[in-house]
Amino acid sequence: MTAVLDATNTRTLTYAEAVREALGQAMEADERVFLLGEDVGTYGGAFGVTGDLVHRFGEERVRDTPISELGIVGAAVGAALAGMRPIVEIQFSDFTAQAMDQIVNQAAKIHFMLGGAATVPMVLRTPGGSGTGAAAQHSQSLEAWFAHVPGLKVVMPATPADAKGLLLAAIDDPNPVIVLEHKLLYKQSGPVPDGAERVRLGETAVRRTGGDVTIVATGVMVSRALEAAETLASQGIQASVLDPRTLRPLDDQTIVDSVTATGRALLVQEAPKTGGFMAEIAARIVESSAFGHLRAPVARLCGLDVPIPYAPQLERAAVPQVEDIVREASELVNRW
Amino acid sequence: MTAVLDATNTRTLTYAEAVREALGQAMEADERVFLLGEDVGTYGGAFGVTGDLVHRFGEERVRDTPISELGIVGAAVGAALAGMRPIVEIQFSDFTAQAMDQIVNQAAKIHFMLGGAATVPMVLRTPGGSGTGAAAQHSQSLEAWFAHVPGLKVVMPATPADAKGLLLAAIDDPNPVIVLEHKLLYKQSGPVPDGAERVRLGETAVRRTGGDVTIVATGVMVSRALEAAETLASQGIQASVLDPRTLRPLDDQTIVDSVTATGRALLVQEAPKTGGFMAEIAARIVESSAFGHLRAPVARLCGLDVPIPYAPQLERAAVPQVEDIVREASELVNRW
Amino acid sequence: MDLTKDAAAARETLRTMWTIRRFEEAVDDLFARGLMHGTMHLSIGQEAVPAGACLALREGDYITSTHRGHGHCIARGAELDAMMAELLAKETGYCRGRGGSMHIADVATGNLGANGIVAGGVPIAAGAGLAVKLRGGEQVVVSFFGDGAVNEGAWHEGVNLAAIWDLPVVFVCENNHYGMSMSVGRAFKVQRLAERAAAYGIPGVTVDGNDPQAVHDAVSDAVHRARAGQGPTLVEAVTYRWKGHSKSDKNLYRTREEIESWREQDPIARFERAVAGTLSEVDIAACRDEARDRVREAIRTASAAPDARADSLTDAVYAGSDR
Amino acid sequence: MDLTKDAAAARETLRTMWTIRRFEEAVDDLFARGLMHGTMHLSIGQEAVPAGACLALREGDYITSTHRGHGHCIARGAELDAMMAELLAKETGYCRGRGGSMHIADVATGNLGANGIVAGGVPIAAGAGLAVKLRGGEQVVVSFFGDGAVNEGAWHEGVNLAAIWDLPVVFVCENNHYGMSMSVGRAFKVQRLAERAAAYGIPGVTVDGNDPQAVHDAVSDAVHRARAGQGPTLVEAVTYRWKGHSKSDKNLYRTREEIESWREQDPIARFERAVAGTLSEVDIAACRDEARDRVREAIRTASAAPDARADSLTDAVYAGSDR
Ligand SMILES: Cc1ncc(C[n+]2csc(CCOP(=O)(O)OP(=O)(O)O)c2C)c(N)n1
Ligand SMILES: Cc1ncc(C[n+]2csc(CCOP(=O)(O)OP(=O)(O)O)c2C)c(N)n1
Ligand SMILES: [Mg+2]
Ligand SMILES: [Mg+2]
Repeated sequence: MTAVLDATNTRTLTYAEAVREALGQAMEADERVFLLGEDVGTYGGAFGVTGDLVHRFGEERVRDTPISELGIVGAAVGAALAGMRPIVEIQFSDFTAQAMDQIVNQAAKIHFMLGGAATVPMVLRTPGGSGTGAAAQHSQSLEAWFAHVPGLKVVMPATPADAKGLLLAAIDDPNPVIVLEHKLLYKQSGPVPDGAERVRLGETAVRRTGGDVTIVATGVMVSRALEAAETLASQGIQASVLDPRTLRPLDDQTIVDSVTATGRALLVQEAPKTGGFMAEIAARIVESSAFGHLRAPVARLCGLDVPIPYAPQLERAAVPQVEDIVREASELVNRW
Repeated sequence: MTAVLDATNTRTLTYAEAVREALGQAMEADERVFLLGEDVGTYGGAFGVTGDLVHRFGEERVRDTPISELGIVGAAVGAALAGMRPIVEIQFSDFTAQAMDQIVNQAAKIHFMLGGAATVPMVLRTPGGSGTGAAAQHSQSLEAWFAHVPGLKVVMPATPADAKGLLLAAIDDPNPVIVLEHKLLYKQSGPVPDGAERVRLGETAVRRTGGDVTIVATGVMVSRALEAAETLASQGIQASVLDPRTLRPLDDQTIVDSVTATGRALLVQEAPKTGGFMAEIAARIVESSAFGHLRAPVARLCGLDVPIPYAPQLERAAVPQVEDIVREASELVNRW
Repeated sequence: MDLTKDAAAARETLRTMWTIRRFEEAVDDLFARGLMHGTMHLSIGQEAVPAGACLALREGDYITSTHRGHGHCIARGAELDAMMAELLAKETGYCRGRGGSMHIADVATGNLGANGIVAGGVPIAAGAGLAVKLRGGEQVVVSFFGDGAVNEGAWHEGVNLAAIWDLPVVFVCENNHYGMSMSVGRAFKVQRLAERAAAYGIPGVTVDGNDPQAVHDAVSDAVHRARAGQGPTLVEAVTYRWKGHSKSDKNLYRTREEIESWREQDPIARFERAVAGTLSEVDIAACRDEARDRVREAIRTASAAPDARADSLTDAVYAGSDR
Repeated sequence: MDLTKDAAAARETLRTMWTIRRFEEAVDDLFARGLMHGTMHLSIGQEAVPAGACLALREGDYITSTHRGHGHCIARGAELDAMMAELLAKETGYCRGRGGSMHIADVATGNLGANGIVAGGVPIAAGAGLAVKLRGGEQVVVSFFGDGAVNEGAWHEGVNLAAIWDLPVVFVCENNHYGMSMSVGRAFKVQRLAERAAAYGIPGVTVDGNDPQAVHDAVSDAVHRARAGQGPTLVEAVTYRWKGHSKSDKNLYRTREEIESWREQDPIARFERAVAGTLSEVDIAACRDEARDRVREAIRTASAAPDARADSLTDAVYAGSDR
């Protein structure tokens, strides 16, 4: 399902390294591309993602900023309008709250509001998610906000290869693209092509195929779903695992096809359940032709409707774990 | 279904007047209650809602602020923490984008983050919606953002009586409550009790009962759904019309009960479809016991996935109109 | 440049101010007659600021504008009929009827957009300045905003970025004494908003915003500094808005006398008196007539144009991939 | 008050500084040994600021704190065991294990919360000040924040609100030269951050943040003004953070020499020298020991407490209705 066609050489990289490689390749290929954000230079990024890029491209193009998220994103909007290809890093996705005006009221709408006379080709990269003990203001999963905004594209890479390929596609895109990375994934490794192959936005990846239940998962939940699927297989339950990868535009057809085949859908996200993006996927499924093929109610397994707590045992309880996925999926299959 | 039990006297007021009456009564009853916002004083509010309150309560308690939404909401958070009951007006709900940090990262989370040691009893009132030619940055319907945030309560009054009663309940509430009013409703009239009767948060109102289809609608779509229901009735289709009134907490049981009875659900919102709150309602329905009673796929009728355009004919095309509701509902009933 | 002594400059300044005035009077009238939709923010009385400021710019330079942006758009050289068509919700409007007054812009003249968000254009201007700097260009960005915008966080952050990076941006504050109903006296504890420049380590200057010459001089100096790589400047132009903030304004927060006293300082009448030695009565009348005629013609052309089409709304949200 | 001459004050100041130091050293150690979760921002080297500032406050006064907030919490009189329990994710912690280091607060002592959001507490402080003013109270609010916070929009908006409404707020900037890796020299074009006060029409003063006396004097003056209804003040306390920004910091952005030179200006050692005429060696050692013992005791008590319970998470999100 990936658009990577001729990846000549594939190495093992971490997700963070894959992001860095994409940034470096994009900057090499196009001098309009530059990075800005808090501590992206010498510090190498709060999560070490930009790393040594400042040494390769200099402080002008790998630009440390003061702590002013609204200003930084606004500066990216202006630079994009004036012909550049800025890539903003926001240290934690929680701080996009500071910049929502420039993201939503400006970047997302300018192309439309100006009747197509201008474009805002910018990328905003930012890590979401819990699991590091950083508590309620540093652990949110806010993809549903962005996915609700016409004019934005929203990407959630779940593997190192996608972290690279989707980011390269996002940088190419003439629209503002929000790339939601995940803190816990940064250190995960996987095969990554060394070339600058793009992974097209808007294609759901089928990570695993099984006939009993379709598990749709995003972000860090993709690897948990795959792990759960192995356990389920050992129990005789065959699960398909689908990773939408881009929430906007959403390739819902691949999801509908899978659910049509399995008749059961388990939708897994880290974000709190109420109003989360999996509600949208649930709605798409029941609006679609898959409706007539459903053998069970559509089930969501999501984060609790709570802010992320600090204590490790509480933090763990607040979001789906592998065993929760196993339990819900087998319940779905065994009961219906 | 409303909690108004002994409304001794009921007069006809506009929605804006009803809001103002609630504000006045709350300020009279409790000196901790005060208002702050841009132009809420002498100007009387951008939509005239606060009107003459500054003359009744003075400039200290009806406090004009500079144009600084983040600061204003933050000031409300601080005042609430220090024992007051602030009510903030944000002129257009679009400008909550400026204040998202204080709304989401502060107000919503402080009670939880501090282990219950503090509360943030504040209300944020703000009008959403299109229909006035104010274009993309002044016409959004952002309820889905807030409804996704644990720690917030979210209210969307659709009638003058609810505008008053729900606001009074919101002011009582020890939690931060977002009250999303609607520009087009401000001038609509309806019966309003003169006493300070509360309408409890978290109770879906059944505005009309019919056995063929359940129409769930929010905000300005409630009156459109009721109008559509009349037309449908003349075509022999009996619709129930449900108004959730509070999205968080959501009384989904009343919705589930109605859909169980009718077997068909049409969910109508003004906000763009993708990621909107009606996705959540669709998911709740198909997760519930109503699933087995569904005679048709759950259908959503929503705003187009576009920023709101300026031109009147475009603006009208961007969000559901009465005739669209009639068409979708009769299609749902006739086809399934 | 002495706008009052140089006949060509005098004519251009006068023509620009009259065009803004006549355009907005026409808009006011169309609106009152129910022929125009939405809301309008008119800059009548403030024409000297865009006229004086934009004369300091070259082709290729950028501006960011505001909700009260007709004047900036016109002063930068936009076509009146495409502007009028936009306000009349026509397919031929600058934004194809999708933006209206609050988003009007002629991108071809470097106008990056009016903005419905107070101070929304300020960080955007810094970003455009950053683009220029990264490319090693000589362009300059003028960011217009009102007094009310100066208290927004976006303003603070945008100005600071421009300051620390020495970006070629000129911040032009149109201090018309009020942000909606909030007077500068109530919203600020400083006397002059230009005092805030010091907080960012950049020069700040306050000028008579009803005098195009004063505005022009200050903005020219600032543009010169910016082009020379010396960074941004804050120019505060003190002026007054004659009309209500928008259509919902009952003017309860200011007195008739105050409004009257400022009408007596009409920037156009003042400038006509100032150029009396340079331009003849006939010349001056010609400027006036030309403005009137251009606006009339714009209304005619725009009115005849097709209405904006609702059929391709969703296609218009995203730009097509360019690679 | 002369903190070096008054024996009781000298003792209290020293004890507070040592308690902060010992508490944070213990936390650093627990963290390094994998016994503590999450991330930590230590204020070692900066103890003179909270110690000097909080001594100027009374019961009933409020503070807002930051991500680097242990010192403020301690200086305001919080219980060490409830603090330690919070960091150790215990049910007996101030936040019942839900907040951790970045949200630590003893609300009973007027601490409205540490804050994981840079500048998040600044508008909140203005709001608390507004509450005091509306009630006609005499309380004061001290808002602590770092140099980096001063470039946030929230800071600008919060300070301006306090200024125009003459709110009883003291803004205390802990200028430790860096916001994470961003030096003040790169993030600002002003020399002293206190210069920014003028933009809001309020007094601004820069003091030696490694001298509790200097901090105390400046904050006391500001508190006095605030209580007298004369509005806010910006106090910039220049200091230095010895440790990395947080656990992920490799200190690439500053030199060993720079760190060393600031360690030589250790505020505690300096203060011990300054009080040598007032307190005996024994007295000073007693302060030190007391701090060490209290921290040890806190670790013991906290370690023995039950872990935070995951069973009532969703109930904890909303406060119950109080009417
Ligand atoms: C962020 C934001 N807050 C509030 C508004 C509503 N509003 C529109 S214009 C205006 C006043 C702006 O004042 P100023 O900046 O002085 O410009 P002027 O209208 O005087 O030209 C306000 C409050 C807005 N459009 N955007
Ligand atoms: C809004 C926001 N942006 C960024 C961060 C990440 N961050 C946490 S602390 C910090 C540096 C703060 O610097 P300063 O205000 O000087 O305080 P210090 O850490 O030096 O005490 C940064 C960038 C944050 N927590 N909140
Ligand atoms: Mg103004
Ligand atoms: Mg600092």
